[in-house]
Amino acid sequence: MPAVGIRVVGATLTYRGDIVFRDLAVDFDPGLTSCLLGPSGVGKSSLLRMIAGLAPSGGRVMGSDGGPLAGRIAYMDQRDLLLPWLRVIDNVTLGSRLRGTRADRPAARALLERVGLQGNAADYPRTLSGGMRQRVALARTLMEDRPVVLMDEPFSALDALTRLRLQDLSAELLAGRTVVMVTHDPFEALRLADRIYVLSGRPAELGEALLIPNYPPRDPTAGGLAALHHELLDRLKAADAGSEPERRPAARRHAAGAP
Amino acid sequence: MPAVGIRVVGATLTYRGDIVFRDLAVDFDPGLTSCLLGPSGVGKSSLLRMIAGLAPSGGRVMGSDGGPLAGRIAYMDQRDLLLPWLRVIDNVTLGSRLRGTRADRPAARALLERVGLQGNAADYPRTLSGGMRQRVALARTLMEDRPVVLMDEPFSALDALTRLRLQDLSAELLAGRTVVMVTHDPFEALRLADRIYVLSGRPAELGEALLIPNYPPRDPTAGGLAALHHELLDRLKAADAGSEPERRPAARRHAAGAP
Amino acid sequence: RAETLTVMLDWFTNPDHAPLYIAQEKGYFNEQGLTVELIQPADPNDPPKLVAAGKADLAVSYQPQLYLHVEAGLPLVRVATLVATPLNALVVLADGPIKTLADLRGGTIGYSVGGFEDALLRTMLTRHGLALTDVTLVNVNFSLSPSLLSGQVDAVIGAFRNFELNQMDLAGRPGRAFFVEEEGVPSYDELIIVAQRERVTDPRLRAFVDALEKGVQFLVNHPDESWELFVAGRPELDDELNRRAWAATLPRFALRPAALDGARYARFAAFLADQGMIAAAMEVSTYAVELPWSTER
Amino acid sequence: MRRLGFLLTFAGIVAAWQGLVSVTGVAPYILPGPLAVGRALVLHAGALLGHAATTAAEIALGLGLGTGLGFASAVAIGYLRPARRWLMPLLVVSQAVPVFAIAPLLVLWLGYGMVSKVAMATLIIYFPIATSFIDGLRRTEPGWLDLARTMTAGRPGAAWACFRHIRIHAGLPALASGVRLGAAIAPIGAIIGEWVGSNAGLGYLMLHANARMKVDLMFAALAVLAVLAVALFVAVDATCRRLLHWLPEGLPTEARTDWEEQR
Amino acid sequence: MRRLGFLLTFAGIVAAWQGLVSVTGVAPYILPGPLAVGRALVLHAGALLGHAATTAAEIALGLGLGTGLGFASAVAIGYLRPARRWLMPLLVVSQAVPVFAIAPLLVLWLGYGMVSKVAMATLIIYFPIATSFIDGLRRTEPGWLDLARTMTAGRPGAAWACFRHIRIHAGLPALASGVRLGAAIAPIGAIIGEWVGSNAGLGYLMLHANARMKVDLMFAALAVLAVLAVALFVAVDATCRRLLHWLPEGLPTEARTDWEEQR
Ligand SMILES: Nc1ncnc2c1ncn2[C@@H]1O[C@H](COP(=O)(O)OP(=O)(O)OP(=O)(O)O)[C@@H](O)[C@H]1O
Ligand SMILES: Nc1ncnc2c1ncn2[C@@H]1O[C@H](COP(=O)(O)OP(=O)(O)OP(=O)(O)O)[C@@H](O)[C@H]1O
Ligand SMILES: [Mg+2]
Ligand SMILES: [Mg+2]
Repeated sequence: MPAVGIRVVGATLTYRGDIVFRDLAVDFDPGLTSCLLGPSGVGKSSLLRMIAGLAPSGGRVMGSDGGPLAGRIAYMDQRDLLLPWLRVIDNVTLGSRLRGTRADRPAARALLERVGLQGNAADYPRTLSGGMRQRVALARTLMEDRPVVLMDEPFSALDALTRLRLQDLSAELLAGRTVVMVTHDPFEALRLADRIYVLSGRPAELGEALLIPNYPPRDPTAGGLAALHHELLDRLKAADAGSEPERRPAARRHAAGAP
Repeated sequence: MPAVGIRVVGATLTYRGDIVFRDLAVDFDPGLTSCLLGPSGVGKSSLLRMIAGLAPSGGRVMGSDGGPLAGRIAYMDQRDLLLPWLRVIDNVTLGSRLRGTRADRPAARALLERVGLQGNAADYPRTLSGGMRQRVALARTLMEDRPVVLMDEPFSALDALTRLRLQDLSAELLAGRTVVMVTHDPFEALRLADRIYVLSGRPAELGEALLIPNYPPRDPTAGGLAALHHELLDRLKAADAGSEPERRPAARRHAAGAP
Repeated sequence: RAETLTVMLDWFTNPDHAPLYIAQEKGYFNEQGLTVELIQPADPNDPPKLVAAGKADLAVSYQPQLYLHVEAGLPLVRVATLVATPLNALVVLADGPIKTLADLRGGTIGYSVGGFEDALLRTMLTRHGLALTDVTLVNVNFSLSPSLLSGQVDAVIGAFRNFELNQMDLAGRPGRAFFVEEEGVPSYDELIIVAQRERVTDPRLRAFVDALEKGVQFLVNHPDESWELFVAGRPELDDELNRRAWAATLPRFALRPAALDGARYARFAAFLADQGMIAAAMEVSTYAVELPWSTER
Repeated sequence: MRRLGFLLTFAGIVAAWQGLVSVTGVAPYILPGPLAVGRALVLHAGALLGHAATTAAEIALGLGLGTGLGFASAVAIGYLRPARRWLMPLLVVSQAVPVFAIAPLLVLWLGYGMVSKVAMATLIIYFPIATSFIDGLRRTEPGWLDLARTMTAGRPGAAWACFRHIRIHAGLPALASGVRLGAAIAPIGAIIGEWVGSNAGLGYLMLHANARMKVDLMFAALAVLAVLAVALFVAVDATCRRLLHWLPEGLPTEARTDWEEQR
Repeated sequence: MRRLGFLLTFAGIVAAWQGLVSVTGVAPYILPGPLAVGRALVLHAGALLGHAATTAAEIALGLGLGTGLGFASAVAIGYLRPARRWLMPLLVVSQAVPVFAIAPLLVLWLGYGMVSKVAMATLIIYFPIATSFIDGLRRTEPGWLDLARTMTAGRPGAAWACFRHIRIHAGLPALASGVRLGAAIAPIGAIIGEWVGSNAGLGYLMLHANARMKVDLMFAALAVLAVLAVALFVAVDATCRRLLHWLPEGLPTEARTDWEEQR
């Protein structure tokens, strides 16, 4: 499976006169993990959906090899989107069911074990907690085994330790693939990303990528990353200030206390 | 509005033979903010639902004054639960609509402005991003103006800076009320809580409360909190180790890198 | 080898169909080398259509309707008569305010859509100085007696004298009948049997009518035994109303089913044409025949 | 464009009808061809329109009443436990009762006027509407109810407030399904009502035409009824969709074309 | 406990009926009392059972076929754009056609046997099933479809796979509503089917009894039909719920009692 990057050219997205993107261009390098940060509602999910072919791009979205991305993408939505009529194990193997191929159940079970749900394979989604549902959705995405993986806040409902474990798991299983991950956690971005992008403004623009050295997963508290951490926080603050100037209430003074 | 605490005695909850709580007892002190942490699936949401009267308690749930809590609680679910047929502003004022009282729309608009959604009052929920939906749900909870407020991961879908602002907003508006908040972010807990509880094990047990000095919101990186931070991380690690011993895969070695 | 003939009744089995059932039960059809299948429709308008379309061999229908059918282009001819007098009557409550038809002015008359109740009523009312516009007509479908008994209408037309009168009697509210043929309507055959026009030379039809004649003969000769035969395999028919209707119908069956009174048919055609129900009276031979006797069996 | 599509569909149906008549060679007194029916339509246009107006009024009233009654029964059954026990079996039985069985009763109580026809149409329409809505009420997202429960807990009328503001709204899409269905069967309801007793309406006209072997007129009346039925259905469908604009809806291939409006 | 409730309901209905008869003083040839009907039930038990068996067979076949056809039409209409244009208006029109207009056609093509009756019953049952299911297919959570689209993108048959594995499952609750409704109207479907021409079945018996003003026998047949209808409805309802166990369902006051099973 050769790595394939993502090329977006001239992406334009309008919701009832509200311009989310105008002429956005970005390349996500093959085989690397890119993290996407930015204020809530700026357009991160929309960009991911555009790449996945779920929203109209207005321009062109293609692989770095010039071919279409359709069929080469695994997509994890911001919501878990588990199918209520399927057991956990069947939700995890949904892809092969849809494609009419034989489901690799042992692999699915192994994956469920690695996300800590070995006991829940036969449960229906409605009996799971929020974090457990998200872990099932993660397992389903990892089962897809595609060269391009798009993940929209994949760890948002998990406690800190489970989150670390699953970050590691993702890094391990997705090594060598082109990953675009939306996250709100700068530590997570520093831990997993090769490139970090901050999306800001309306229409939204992507700042220059922040290049992170070494292979993920990293220890974000390690010395070398401190400068990058500061740089990232600065960019986020700039994005926050730039995105919707009128929406800053009295609470601003606390922003300085960011971790 | 005098502050009223929460007293849970002998709480027992079983899902098809799976014992989530057995004989759990806890007091949440009046007027204080308690944060609840613990591994995914341990029972945090269930405890909150029990207090809200949405799950059978098996034992007794009451106010610290001995009275019932019904009618004195504002509850924010882990999901946003926005009603798709109501505009944002009407979702925020849902409480008064349900109670047949006049909605205080100016207050709702002010609150929407403070959560950064002043431009979206007339939108329908389906046009909002995940984080925007969560902010509407938060505004709806804050509109309720109740002495006891239960919040289940209220900021999980927000970017770091918006999150800080809304933490401050909540701390400001909920000062003097009894708040129980589920969170996965130790910083958030240290920033907002007067008491931190870690829920662990099956049946789940609540460890002793970690008492946090000073009034929230705090800067969790401030010197005095470092020891408490370490203590909290230790407890979380213990909870993680204790909760489901068989579910730890190879990724364990990274756990040490927790922020 | 027995040949099957499909015969559609005009409606659910009732004493009006007695000759057919007696011929069937006594084996007269079989004697003629026929196997007859009697089919009950729920809508009296269907059997002529189905015979015309070749889906059934014979159908029980009504002489007045025959003219409408033929005019509409259905290739049908009458080949036999089952009931040789009108059964239709205008019925009112015996203890009601209507003593003569003249009392109907301003009243409501219920009918079960038969197709020519306007013509009948117009004729009957005209003799009493009334026009159709002096009464209100309302379609009551199959609820003739109930609508009369419940006082929803003042009279009903389309009631069968052998039937509705007994029915009302049994319900404890006897009726009074005004017989159509006594009120200016030319007499006609209530129930006839029709076949497709091209089939009149089919020897099976004559064989069928011959068997029918034997059925009628047995019926009038042995009314009680016939009743037993009629209800033997049909317990749902065995009740007081049918018993009475049976007796009331006996004198009205055509004793010579095949016989055709051509002038009588022409007279009724003229009546209908006069009433504007048909454009013009057609030649009798085009819609009614006496089946030829055939030697070839 | 859409009007063209409509015309095309119509032309297609007429062509299929003509084809059926030609191929099966069915006699015109059983199924007349479109030409004969068209002729009858023109010839009897006045009468057809008059009777159509009567039937349309019955349909409209029946649909209105049926919807109202169905809504009310569903609310009663959904909200009141005893109503569930008593009303539900009654409703089911009411569906199994053939008209002719209760026609005398209907007529006895309501007379031969429009009322009995409207009653008949109402009776037929109302069950689909009631049960669809009940199903909708049953399937309300439990989370919304939980939320509403905490907001109203401890107040008198809390259960009703949750029912009224959450369940009823959440059930509206299902109600719309029921009303749409009701719109489709309302015409037959009116026709059956006219069959029981009438002196006007398309059903009355059809009975008469049938008895007089004016099959082309009967089918002309049927055609008018069909147009009425489709028009009603389209109108009700459009209204329901407009009212439920918040509902994500769509079928394959539609989705791709209207990004702007959808979701 | 539940059986007792059943009996109570039944007794209540009979009592209400007797009350109605006593209070309105309606003549027995219009609405007989329960006693007279009970007598007729006993007297004609054999005939009633025989005819009931015929009708039950028609109902079962009609419901089975109607469900199958409704399912298939809904899938066709939901999946194929052209089917939407052509089939849907046809379906709506099919509902507006009174039996007596097409009975000769049915007999011509299908004969007098059970086939034409089952066809008629099927026609009546199938529309509610088809439109309910279509509505269910329309209202599939768009997120699920998006997910499925990314999983199948670029493959032949992707659209069908999404339709089959996502939409159809997501539409099953709505289908269940339709089938439940179909079960409630199946008896009348069979009765109307018997209108096409028959010599057996409860509908035949009722028409027959009606024409003879044997109103007690007619109502006895009606009672048998009602029992059949309720039994069928209850059975179908239970089956649908079992099959859709994953669906959160419930009505007020139920929710409080069965925490363990629910949600
Ligand atoms: N309806 C249900 N049926 C069966 N089991 C359930 C049900 N609801 C919750 N559970 C179980 O109860 C346990 C606690 O769930 P709960 O939602 O309280 O977890 P949580 O601590 O909030 O987790 P998270 O952090 O993932 O939200 C889980 O193991 C879950 O599987
Ligand atoms: N269907 C829609 N109709 C109208 N506006 C929409 C629609 N979907 C998204 N938007 C708008 O597009 C913008 C971007 O939304 P998007 O979901 O991409 O944000 P996001 O960056 O993912 O935010 P979050 O961090 O809160 O998830 C938002 O302002 C939102 O209101
Ligand atoms: Mg998003
Ligand atoms: Mg939870």
